[in-house]
Amino acid sequence: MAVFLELLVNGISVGAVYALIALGFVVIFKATEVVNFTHASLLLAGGYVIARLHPLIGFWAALAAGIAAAALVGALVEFLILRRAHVGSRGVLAIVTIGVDILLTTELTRQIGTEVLALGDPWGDRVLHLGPVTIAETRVVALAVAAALIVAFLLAFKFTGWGVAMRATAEDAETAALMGVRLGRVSLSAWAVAGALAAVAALFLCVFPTPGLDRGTAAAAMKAFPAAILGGLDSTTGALAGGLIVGVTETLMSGYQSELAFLGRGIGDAAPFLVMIVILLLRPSGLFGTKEPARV
Amino acid sequence: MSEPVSEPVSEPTSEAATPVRDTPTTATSTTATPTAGTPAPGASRPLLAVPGITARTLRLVLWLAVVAVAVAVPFYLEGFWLQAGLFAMSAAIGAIGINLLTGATGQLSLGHAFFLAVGAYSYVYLSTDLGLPTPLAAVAAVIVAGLCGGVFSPIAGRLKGAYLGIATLALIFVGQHILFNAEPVTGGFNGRPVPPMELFGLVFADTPELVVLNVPFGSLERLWFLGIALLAGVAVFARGVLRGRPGLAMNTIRDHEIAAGVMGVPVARYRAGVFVLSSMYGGLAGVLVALVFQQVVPDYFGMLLSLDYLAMIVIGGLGSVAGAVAGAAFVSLLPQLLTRYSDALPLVAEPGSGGVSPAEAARILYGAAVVAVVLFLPGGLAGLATRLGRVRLKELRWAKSAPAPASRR
Amino acid sequence: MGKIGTRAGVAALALLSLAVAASAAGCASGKATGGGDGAGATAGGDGVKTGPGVSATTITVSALTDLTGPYASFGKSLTQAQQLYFDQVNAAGGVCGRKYELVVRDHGYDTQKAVAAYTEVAPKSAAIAQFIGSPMITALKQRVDGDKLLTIPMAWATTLLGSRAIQVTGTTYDVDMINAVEFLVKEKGITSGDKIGHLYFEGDYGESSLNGSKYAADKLGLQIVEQKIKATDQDMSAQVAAFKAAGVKAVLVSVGPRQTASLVGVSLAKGMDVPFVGSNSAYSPQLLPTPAGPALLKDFYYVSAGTPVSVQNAAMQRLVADYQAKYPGETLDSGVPTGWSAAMIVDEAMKKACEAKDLTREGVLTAHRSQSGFGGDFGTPMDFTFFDKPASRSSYLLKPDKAALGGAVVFREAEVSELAKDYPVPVG
Amino acid sequence: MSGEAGPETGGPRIEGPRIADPEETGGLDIRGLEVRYGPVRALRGVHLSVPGGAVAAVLGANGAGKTTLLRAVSGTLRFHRGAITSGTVAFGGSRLDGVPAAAVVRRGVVQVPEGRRVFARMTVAENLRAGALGVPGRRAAAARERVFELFPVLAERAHQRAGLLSGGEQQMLAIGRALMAGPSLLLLDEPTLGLAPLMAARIADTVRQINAQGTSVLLVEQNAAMALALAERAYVLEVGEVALSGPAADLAASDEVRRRYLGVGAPETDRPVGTGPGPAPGPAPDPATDPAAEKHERTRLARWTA
Repeated sequence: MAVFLELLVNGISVGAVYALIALGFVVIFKATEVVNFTHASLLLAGGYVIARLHPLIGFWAALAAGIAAAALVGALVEFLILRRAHVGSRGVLAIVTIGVDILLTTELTRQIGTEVLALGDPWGDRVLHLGPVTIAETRVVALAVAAALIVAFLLAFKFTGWGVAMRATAEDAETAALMGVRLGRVSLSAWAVAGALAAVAALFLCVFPTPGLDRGTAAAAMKAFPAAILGGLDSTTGALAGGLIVGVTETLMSGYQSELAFLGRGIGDAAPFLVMIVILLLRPSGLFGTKEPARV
Repeated sequence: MSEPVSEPVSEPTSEAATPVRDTPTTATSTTATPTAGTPAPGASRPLLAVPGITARTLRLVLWLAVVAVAVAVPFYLEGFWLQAGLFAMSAAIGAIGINLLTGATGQLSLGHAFFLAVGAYSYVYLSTDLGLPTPLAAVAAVIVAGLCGGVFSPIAGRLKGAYLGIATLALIFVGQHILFNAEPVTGGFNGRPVPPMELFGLVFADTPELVVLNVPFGSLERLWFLGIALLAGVAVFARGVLRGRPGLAMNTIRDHEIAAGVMGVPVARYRAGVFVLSSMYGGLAGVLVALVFQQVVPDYFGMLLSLDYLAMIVIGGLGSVAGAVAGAAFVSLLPQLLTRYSDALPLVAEPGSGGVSPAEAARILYGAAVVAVVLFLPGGLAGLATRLGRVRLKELRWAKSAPAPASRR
Repeated sequence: MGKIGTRAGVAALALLSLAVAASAAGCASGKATGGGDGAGATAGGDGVKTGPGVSATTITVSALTDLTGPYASFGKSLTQAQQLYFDQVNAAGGVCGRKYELVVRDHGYDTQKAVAAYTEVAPKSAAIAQFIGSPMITALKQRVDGDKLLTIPMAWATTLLGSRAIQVTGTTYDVDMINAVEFLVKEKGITSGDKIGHLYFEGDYGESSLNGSKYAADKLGLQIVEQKIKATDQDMSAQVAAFKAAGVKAVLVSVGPRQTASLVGVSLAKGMDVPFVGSNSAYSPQLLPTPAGPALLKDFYYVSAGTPVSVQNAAMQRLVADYQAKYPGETLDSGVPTGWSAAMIVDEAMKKACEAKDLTREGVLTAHRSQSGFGGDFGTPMDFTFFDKPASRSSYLLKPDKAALGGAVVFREAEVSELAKDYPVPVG
Repeated sequence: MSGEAGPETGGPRIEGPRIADPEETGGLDIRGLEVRYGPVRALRGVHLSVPGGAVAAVLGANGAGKTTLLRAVSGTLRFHRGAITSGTVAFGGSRLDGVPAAAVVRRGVVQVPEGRRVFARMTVAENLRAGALGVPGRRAAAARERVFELFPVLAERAHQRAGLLSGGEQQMLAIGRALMAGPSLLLLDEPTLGLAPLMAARIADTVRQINAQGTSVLLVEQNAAMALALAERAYVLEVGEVALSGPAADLAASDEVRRRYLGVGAPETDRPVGTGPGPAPGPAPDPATDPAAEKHERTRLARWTA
């Protein structure tokens, strides 16, 4: 039982980080219906700025700079590329974001080179002991931050003009435009927000229990894909739920891999995708996603 | 209100003679801008007098040249180029498949690499373990890939857009898990050696030795012809699909799914069917790439491969066979060219010297190509080629009052 | 062209194709038989038989490396060290009256690029002094064997054994792990009945290692708790939880440096204070400045047949000095001596082949396989006379050290454990 | 009439007196408008004007280009891969063609889209708020008062999800939402489509009321009787061209219009005959599509499905 608890708590804490990444996908998808593969490089960009600046200006200032930088990169990608891409389908735009991601990731990994960069966070490798269970402080913070951000987004979507514009655009972009919503601004702001979220996620992805930022960090963004999808690509609550489900599934499957040997060793990585498929078969728009309206 | 009847409100414009509804001829004339790239014989108006002959002649000369080059290549180029060419051919076959799915039908798939894996591993398993003759094993491998696509098609038919795209990611991760773990079939992380194809007594391997016209014909030279034949066959087939009624239905599903349904296109069946067809193309690409590799290893069939395929069709041109081939050639040859000629290229630094290495330059160029094509070159490389060279030919065809081909994008 | 029907067109096409093909033969393209392709040995002016990659003035040696993928840092060290080696040999007059030329191809840990690069360089190379990536070498193993091209893989899985042309240097991962288990039993108080965790990568690196640890555990009455991960996994919390739950007394580590750092860090933070012993690919000095550094310094060791750069012998000190002079500011990791000694293996084979006046591939292989007591300055002595067993069975135990050059010092001198001596190495 | 024949040779048409110059009255003025969806031309040589404070109606069958006309004004053609290829659209003397949809709203031209298209997942109040996003916040409160006055039912249901409203209520919400931006010109696309006659009459009353408060209205309707009763001036679109135009009362009296749009007269000439591309036979097109854009594809598809 203690093992199960330990794994569960670990899974939830990993899931919080996935949720933060997934939230970035969700914000962009909500506003533009684009699946953003550039998210991996936004992560890398945010993490890189934090890693490079923290020895110079301190952790918190570096964090702020990293968030700002990633937001800027996100906004630039939207403004310089996606806005100008005249393509028929969102699928093609998704492929464009793959192209942008390749560009950015190649350059950023070239900058990072072969180093492993620490982010200079104040939590270090401290852990909290909750009865028989231990959990890294960074992960507790991540969980709190993810929950806070998701609540903040829920409130913002409900009560601010930006949120109403975003929801209106998400539901029906053309009608939103007819109401005077400036779609360009909505999508620009969504990209900037997603960039900022990516930087926050990068922080928690690169601190303890992982050793730091390096060229492989971006790969973790992949795990947030099933999280975002199974929660529902347009749902903030879904991002949290999806992140937690992926985190818990992965951790439990890894932790019990000896018992699950018949599924093959290393099932932890494939498991979230299997869960995702099952959920999509039952609910094609994810757990909390809105059914894609029949639009012609 | 004193003058109840009078002149029409709309004044005739200079284009008044043009009917409102476009006939194919006028549709072309809006896009057709005669350019310098047109071959000389077709460049002048008078040819319209004998449009059929001229157009056919031009096409014939073109294809003649293509075939001649394709046949001559193994006699001149060294193994590196042949292998690069074979990778490009395999990529082209796979890219045609995903272009049917993503380009023509609008279904995003990130799982194409999985079907390549199915094709490659099935070929090995069927020919080695089950002892099927290799050509039969290859055909069966393609069918197995199609079956796998069919198994996934309930999902493919149900999901669309982003959801389908990411659901297909699952194929990659789950697929690789199986490749690594189902050792009796897949050989685990080591993969398995690929038995050479044997067709009408000809073995596609280095032994027994074969010398054709004084040139030693090793496996690559022999495979070259197999690759050309396969590519030509599947390209013609895909072109038929795209230009026929299925292609029209696919495009309608992509552009206006509900309208397609209203018009009686069995949307779900089509989506599933195209998924299966695209999987079979992937499977065939996998068989060819396995024959070239001579050993299948699980690492190869990862997500990067899938992303490469998407980049290919965007760069080449969505929804067209020529686009898929052009994009495949671009994406698979670029890194090899850059690596090979890194010494001579001013912008590319020697590996390890700290500058932009060839591999990085290739990735940057190919990322940039995806972006540039979408921003500046709608229609991709194939669209560019069409604009530069084929305009006249098309016009000639239409001048013959043949029905317009289905819109290809 | 006039009126040409489809049939006529096809006929013309066929004719033209034939004409082109015929002209290919007629004009004797570079590929025509005898044009230098293939293994036809030719005697040079100096009476030395030469094969592909050897001309009257140069010997071309290739490096298929990873400078842009996951092993970029290792690949860079290897490549620079080898460049340094061949430069020095050339400066000293070269070998057999010829200068070395090192052709470097970066495949970025991509199988297709590696296969393509091999196809490009193999016909013009006399040897491959470095080939990174087990999956890549595995994919090409048959061809390398068929090409009789002396190849030094930079991977130590047993699957690479069994080919006359492929020379795995030093120990294989399984031998290292056997030595590691014996070290744990001897010096870390592990006794029969205890459980030992083994965290390993999917793939032949991890699974070769696992073979070794399982063999040793079986012989010593220990129990291995397996945890397999992928290279993309970064956070080892779940694995630590599993190890902790199983009550392991020590952990073997056959993963990448990042995973090692996470594993060791999380274990200590969660109060699982046990010794860790890693394979030689599990550690990188670049981890020491990160927050995981202190944990690694505490009770982590790694096993290697190569000596660390901090070792106090003349050859190593000269290498370090030369390397730092040529590449100031570059990381000095285990790749430097490893790359250097691989280059040396190639060089020795060439020298021996030259003595025999046979620089054909067969000649180089024969020369190489005649050496039974190679090296010693940069690692344990190696025996190249067989190719179905590791060249060495003795490994050093190294320990991270912040102050040391290269971030590691020898903790225990090289030893062959009793078990490793008799261990039947699986081949292929 | 035959689409191929062109207006010069066409059938009967009615001509009213030249209307007042819209530039002087601050109205809408469309000249020589041509719109294409890729290779398909949906509108050609359309001249149309709505003087300030007036109500104008556009009649026509499905596929005649009515919705396209509104899209050209509201700047939403690009959502359907369409573009103005020649001609101008001006409002109050400044050009609207090429102006993004949001900017058109800021110039006082607001469209109520066909099929209402309320934001179903948002509440009524949020829908109204969305309508005011294009204008400064101060004006929103006053505008909301005006909307609630016009449609008291919206005030009652302010916190209900818009998707749960009845069709008529949704239409009210759609109109109310558009009024939140305080438009000088309201573009109404088939506001009575699919509504019960009683509800349609209420909507007509509301349009009259809105107009009385000083907002010009350009009304696109298939319900010709209602449209002609509301409007001062009317235009009949056929296959992308203005076939008839004139004072609404004159059009209502014309045989042609009576026969073809008011359902009076010989039924067999119900539709344009000859080669003109009326709506294709077969299932009804989806309301949100512009049939003109689909036209050529559908004719080919009709073959395909046969």
